[in-house]
Amino acid sequence: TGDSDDAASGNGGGAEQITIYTARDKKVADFVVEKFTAKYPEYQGKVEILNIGAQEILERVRAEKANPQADVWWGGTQQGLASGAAEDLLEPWQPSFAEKMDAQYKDPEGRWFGEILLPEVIMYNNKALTPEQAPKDWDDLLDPQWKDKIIIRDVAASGTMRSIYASMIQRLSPDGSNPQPGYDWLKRLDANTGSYAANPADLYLKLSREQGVLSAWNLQDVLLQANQSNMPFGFVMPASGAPVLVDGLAAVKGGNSEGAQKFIEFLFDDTLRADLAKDYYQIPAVEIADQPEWLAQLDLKPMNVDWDVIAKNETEWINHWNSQIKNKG
Amino acid sequence: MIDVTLESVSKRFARAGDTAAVDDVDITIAAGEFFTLLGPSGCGKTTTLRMVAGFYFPTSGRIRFGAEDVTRRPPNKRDTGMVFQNYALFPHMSVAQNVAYGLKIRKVGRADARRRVEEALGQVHLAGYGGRRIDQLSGGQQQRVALARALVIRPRTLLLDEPLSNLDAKLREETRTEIRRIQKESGTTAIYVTHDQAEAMAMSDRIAVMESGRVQQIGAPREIYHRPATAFVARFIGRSNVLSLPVTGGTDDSVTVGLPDGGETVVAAPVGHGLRAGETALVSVRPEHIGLTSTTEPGALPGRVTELEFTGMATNLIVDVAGESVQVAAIDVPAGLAVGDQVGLRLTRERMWVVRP
Amino acid sequence: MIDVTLESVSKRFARAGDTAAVDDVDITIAAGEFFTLLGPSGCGKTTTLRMVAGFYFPTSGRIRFGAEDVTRRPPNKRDTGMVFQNYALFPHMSVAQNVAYGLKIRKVGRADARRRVEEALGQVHLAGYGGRRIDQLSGGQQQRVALARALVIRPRTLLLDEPLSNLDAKLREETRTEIRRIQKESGTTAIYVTHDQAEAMAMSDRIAVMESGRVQQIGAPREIYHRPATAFVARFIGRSNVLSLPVTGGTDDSVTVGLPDGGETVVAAPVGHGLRAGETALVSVRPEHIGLTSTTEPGALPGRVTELEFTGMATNLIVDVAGESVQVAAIDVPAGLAVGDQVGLRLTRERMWVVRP
Amino acid sequence: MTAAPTAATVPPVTGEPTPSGRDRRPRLADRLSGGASSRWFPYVLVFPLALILFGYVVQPMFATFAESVGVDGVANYTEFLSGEGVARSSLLTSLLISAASVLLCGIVGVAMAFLLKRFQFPGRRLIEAIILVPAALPPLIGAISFQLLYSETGILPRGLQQLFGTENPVLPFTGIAGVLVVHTFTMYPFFYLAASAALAGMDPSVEEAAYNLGAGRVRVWRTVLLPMLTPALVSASLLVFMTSLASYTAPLLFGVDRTMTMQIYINRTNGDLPMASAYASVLAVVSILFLLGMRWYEGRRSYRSQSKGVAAHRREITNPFGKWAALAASILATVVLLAPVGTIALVAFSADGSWTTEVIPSAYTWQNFVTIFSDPKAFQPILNSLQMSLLATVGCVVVGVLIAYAVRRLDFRGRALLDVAVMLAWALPGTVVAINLISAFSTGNAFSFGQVLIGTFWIMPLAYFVRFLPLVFRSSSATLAQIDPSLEEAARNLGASWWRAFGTVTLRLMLPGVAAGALLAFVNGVGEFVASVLIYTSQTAPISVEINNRMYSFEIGTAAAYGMLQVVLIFVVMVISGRLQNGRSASREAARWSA
Ligand SMILES: Nc1ncnc2c1ncn2[C@@H]1O[C@H](COP(=O)(O)OP(=O)(O)OP(=O)(O)O)[C@@H](O)[C@H]1O
Ligand SMILES: Nc1ncnc2c1ncn2[C@@H]1O[C@H](COP(=O)(O)OP(=O)(O)OP(=O)(O)O)[C@@H](O)[C@H]1O
Ligand SMILES: [Mg+2]
Ligand SMILES: [Mg+2]
Repeated sequence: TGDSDDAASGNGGGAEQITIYTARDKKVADFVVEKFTAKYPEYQGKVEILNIGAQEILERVRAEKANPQADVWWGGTQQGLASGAAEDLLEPWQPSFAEKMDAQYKDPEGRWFGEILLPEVIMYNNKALTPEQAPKDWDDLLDPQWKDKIIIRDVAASGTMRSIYASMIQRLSPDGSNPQPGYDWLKRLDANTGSYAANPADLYLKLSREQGVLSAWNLQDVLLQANQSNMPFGFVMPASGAPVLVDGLAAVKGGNSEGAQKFIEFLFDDTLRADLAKDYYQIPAVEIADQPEWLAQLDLKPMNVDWDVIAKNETEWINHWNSQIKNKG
Repeated sequence: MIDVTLESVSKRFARAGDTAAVDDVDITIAAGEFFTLLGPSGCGKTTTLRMVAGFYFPTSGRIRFGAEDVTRRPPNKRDTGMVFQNYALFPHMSVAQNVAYGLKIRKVGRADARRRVEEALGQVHLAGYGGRRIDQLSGGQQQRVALARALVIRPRTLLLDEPLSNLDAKLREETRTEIRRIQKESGTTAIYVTHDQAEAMAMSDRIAVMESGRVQQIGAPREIYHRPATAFVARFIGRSNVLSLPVTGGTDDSVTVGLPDGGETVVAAPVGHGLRAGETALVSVRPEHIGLTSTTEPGALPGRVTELEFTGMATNLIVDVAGESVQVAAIDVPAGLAVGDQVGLRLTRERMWVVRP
Repeated sequence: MIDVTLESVSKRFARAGDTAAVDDVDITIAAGEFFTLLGPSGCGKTTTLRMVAGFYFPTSGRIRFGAEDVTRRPPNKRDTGMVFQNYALFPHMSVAQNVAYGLKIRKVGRADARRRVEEALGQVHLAGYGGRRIDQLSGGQQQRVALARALVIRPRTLLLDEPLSNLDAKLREETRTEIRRIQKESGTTAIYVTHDQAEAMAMSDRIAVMESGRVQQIGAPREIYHRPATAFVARFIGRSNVLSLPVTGGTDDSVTVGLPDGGETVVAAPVGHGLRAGETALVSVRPEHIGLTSTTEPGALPGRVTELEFTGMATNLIVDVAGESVQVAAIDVPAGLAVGDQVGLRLTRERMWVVRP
Repeated sequence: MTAAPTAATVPPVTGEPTPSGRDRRPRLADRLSGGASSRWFPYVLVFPLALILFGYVVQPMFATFAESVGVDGVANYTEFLSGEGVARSSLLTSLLISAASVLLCGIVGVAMAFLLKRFQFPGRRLIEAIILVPAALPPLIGAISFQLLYSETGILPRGLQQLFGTENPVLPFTGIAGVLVVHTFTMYPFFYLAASAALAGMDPSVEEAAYNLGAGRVRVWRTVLLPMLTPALVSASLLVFMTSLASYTAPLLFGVDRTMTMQIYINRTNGDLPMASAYASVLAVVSILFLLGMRWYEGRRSYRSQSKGVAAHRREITNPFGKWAALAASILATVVLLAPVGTIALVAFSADGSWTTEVIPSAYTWQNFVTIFSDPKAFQPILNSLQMSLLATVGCVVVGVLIAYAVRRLDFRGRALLDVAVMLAWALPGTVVAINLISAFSTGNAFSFGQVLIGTFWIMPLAYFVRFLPLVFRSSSATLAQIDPSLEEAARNLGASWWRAFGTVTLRLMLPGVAAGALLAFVNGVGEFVASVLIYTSQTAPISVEINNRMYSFEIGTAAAYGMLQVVLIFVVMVISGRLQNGRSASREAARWSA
């Protein structure tokens, strides 16, 4: 990476523009870019950030394949990034942080890397329920007392939810060969589900307005909403463990790879990671020295999920759920 | 069968200056009567009809059907059938559908309606055109559809605004006979607007002559023709020479006037004309009541032909008599008569008549 | 100043069955001529005009202006001024703007255009109406705006589709004089459509009589009136009695026919009529060429009055002569004549004429 | 496209020898400048338009279709026809929702047009000004405001619950009912605008004739006015039908996921592009079928006045009851119309997290507006949106009006195709259109004059142009159906070239319809999101993307504040354009209809 540093300084102030498609929150993105240009002044005014949804990033990058406009794809599910890689949209490389990273959080060919970990937990309205009343594990959600009290972000269109639901199936059929027990489980969950929310905002609204009191959602957003937006949300780390999703990034093939790589390297800067962990409740995909208090106290119990099995079966399972289970329980 | 009364009806349009389109009109039309409005373009005929139909409210005055005041009754409650001057056909319906519209509203049975539509189309010589779209018809054909549409419903009152203006003479004559027959048969009261005076004369029980929104004269056709009340009526109905002649004497219903050649003649006048010797009388004499003779005939006024126009049945001449232009309509003109020739004019004295200015 | 030629022009409308609206029409109109199309409603007059104006393409045949073939020339390159049967006034423009439209396109200067618009409005008796909106005009007034709009541009060819149908007789006469004057002055070739035969007679240099899309006769007014080619023309132009009489002899340009009362008379016939003794000749005689006399007059045909209609200038009678209905138009009717009376008819023999069926 | 000139379009002149070389040149020139009556003219006019449509709409559509059959043939389509699966049921749901939306919007829109254009009552002008506000609701936040109003946790059901003391919220809208409420609210302007333009252009004497023949008011509406409004209603139905078919947010929010667009999205998320393309193609086919059906229905009759001369609205009504009923109805309409905007305002002024189970928020704040205005770049998205949708609207007007003219008035091969091509852009989901554009313009090609448009400013107005062209085209075409062609003929006869006659007469008379379409295009452009989000650059971020970003981080208050800005802005545009074009004439119209 020293080489690329030299190359950049060799170009003097004439650094090439970096275009970043990001699914990260605007505040996070602005915060990071500010730090980045502070460190690399030659990029002052040359970092262009487009805030778009993860799915839209995939669409855009795919459509722009002939003439890529983006350099960094920042924020996407493992599945999304993997299909990007499969379609030859991503640039393979080996950044300095790669060896520190657990193999399950990155692409073996170096086309994408995990950035943060998203444990999926049980979320509840802490104005309506005390921590004691809240369910303790996934199976508790099936208790008839929660009939119509659960709100679920609609599954098929949400990467997060797809992963949670697929994990629930895979939990009951480790090799994925017999999804039926999982389907039955989800059917009972559907029976307790009051309504499906259209998007995260809708989920937060419905939950805060007590149309329902429980949900399954990712830890980071629960903490963000509770601490930054005054939302009445609490979470429960399920006793049997939380599926942990990887949210990652990549350099886009055919873009300004020098700038992209510099930016991605910067994202794994230790102090930056610490700041992001502290203020934005991010759990980094690499070990960091300086863990904030909440993270240190967090008793993260990863569920043992075989993501390869899920990758193979997710579409089929979710389609089945969507057509045969949703609103039928 | 209902009589229609207009009681000092006026209509002023907001933005058309301050002259009234219809000005203090009083008309009583008897039930079953065929009543014609005659008058120059823009004199207020259509406006009057539209008030009777209910599309305008009179600015002042009232309209009665029989004893009922209908001044503000909505048009669809008046049972009038109107032929609009601009046809106002429903472009989205076929010819037959247009004609059937009023029948449908009157809940006439299907078969019956079809029969009546056929019949009405036949009456206006459009049998076989029922399936056509309106925009596939010629102007005269459209006009006939409009007529059939109004006739077929046999309304209590028929309002016909120049319903034959775009038809040829032949068809016009046939159609007007048909209209008259239907109107008589069903005892409909009809108000008719036409520009064709022969038509007005032939069809009407009575005629109202209007000018600038005011009624000039109401009367039976012959009365209006032979005894016009004013110079305007005399000139407007048919053509007329209105001669200004000096009054030399008179009785209650006639005056004696001097003629250009120095002679004198007694001319009928409306009772109470009030003309005295020394005043000038306006005397109306129609072109066809002036004969062409030779200049040498005794009592003939000598004149010189200044214009000569062949119109089919008659030849119209303008003859200059001592500086006044006199119109003459002659059936048989001496062969070879030409502009500039000297002729003698013989006035049919019993057809001369004193009019108001 | 240009002559207009239609060379075997036909027009068929796609959706109107297979009869042609205009069928193989050949007309040559001389430069500066005033040419009139006459014919019953729906006979194809408007369609013909529209082909000359360039709004329809003939299905077959050609149209020439002078020597040029203009069959497919766009309408704006034809320099024709047309009065549409439905006026086609621009509703979003004032009266003056409507009239000025053509002048603007011809880039006539502002002041000049205003003067000409004023003048044109005056010619149609609408002076002072320039600022009005079109929908504030009466039907006749709208028609006059349409006329002014076409006249003001002094086109090479004027196409007038019943431009006076909604005007009263008086105004119509004045306006037609005006049209004729303007047309003469500027040497415009005019094609005129009217339903008023008197008008056609008075204004036209030549007339074409059409029926069902075909031309029946082309000729000067007097020729058409006095020497109609066919029974249709005889009946359509003015009114006519077409009597079927047995031929007893004849020359090249006349035939001798037997009369109902047993007498015989020689009647003029077109050269080469080809009628022989024993055949039946169609003889046309106009109602006004039949005089009313007493039944006792020698040579008078005896008959019985079956209908009697007063029309102003003349009285129309229908007289039953040995089972045939004969129309008579009499200026002076014996006082008190009524339906059912016996009368004698005197035929003006020199005005009788043999026609084709 | 089949825009190649064919001699068979116009019946050939028989017996005419082929023009010799000598006189060919002037005649060719004649033809080209000949205007509507020349047989070449239609092609001269239509060819460039067809090219644009082909390049930007049709060809990408074919690409979509190719994608759907590329991998596994017609398998995706058999799924639609056979089986009881999701595909069929979403197609049916979509059709059901679309048909119901057309019906509801038709009733509301035509009723509003009738009230506002035929009665004079206090407050009429105000309502005319706010009538388009529902169409101007910002995406996402607009839909959410409906939810905040009418869903189970909404203000109305909760308010009623408190009022009546019931256990559950009263009258909540859920599922398809909720979708229909949103659709009715946001799409009735299509009907309103079309119907009011058509009412203004209609020959009033036809209506009089019906009254004269004894028809009552209801009957006149049923048998004369509505049929005479057919072109306008057809145009609005098409737009509403297709919009509903391609509607995404409303089904999403109310959880109706068995719809075509939801399935497209889900399949995209699944990574099953061929299936998504199959859905998009089916969507297009359904729309085309509906379009052709409507064309046929409309084409059976003629709607232009056959009257002689010009008639004015002259019928005078004095009906005090009607006046008050109209007033009452309008007050209700105002409240209902403004409710979603009011809700957005509530959200904008409420402190984050302060509004949970209460009927209305408990704490209020200016903070959201302060947040926006303290950002120096806060106005950039607003300016961007204005500028881009204005540009697009101008393009839409120029091209849309010409295509409308060509399709209605000219006789040429491929008229129906042209019609379909224009509407296709409206039938497809915005995402699909945007992706089509990206694929077409990410490298230079003939249709972009060799320019790469992706990543530049121009791609955005171009996308808006392609998407909103149908709005202008449709409403122009509807007004054109009413205009008597003899007016244009009269102008031609007086010597005006085709262009001139078109400009001074035809276009001028079409204006109400064109303006209505332009307004819709502009308003839609300002709020466009689905396509924008795929093609915007940081310099051209439109207001909708900005709102979406706020929503994404659940800064719902600031998002609503942005939404308020957009609503106010469009309201201002509406008032100005109302003043400019029909304010005066509409009130004059209404004044004539009431004494
Ligand atoms: N667009 C059309 N489609 C089908 N038929 C038509 C069309 N226009 C006219 N016709 C028919 O062609 C014939 C001739 O029409 P045209 O308008 O030329 O008649 P016209 O002589 O002007 O009659 P009028 O005196 O009634 O105006 C009529 O029978 C009419 O029904
Ligand atoms: N809506 C209107 N606004 C203003 N003035 C009008 C309106 N309608 C008619 N007028 C005027 O009122 C007068 C009478 O019009 P009306 O239509 O009754 O005439 P008319 O006798 O039917 O004439 P025509 O024989 O030409 O049809 C005309 O001078 C006309 O200009
Ligand atoms: Mg009138
Ligand atoms: Mg005609």
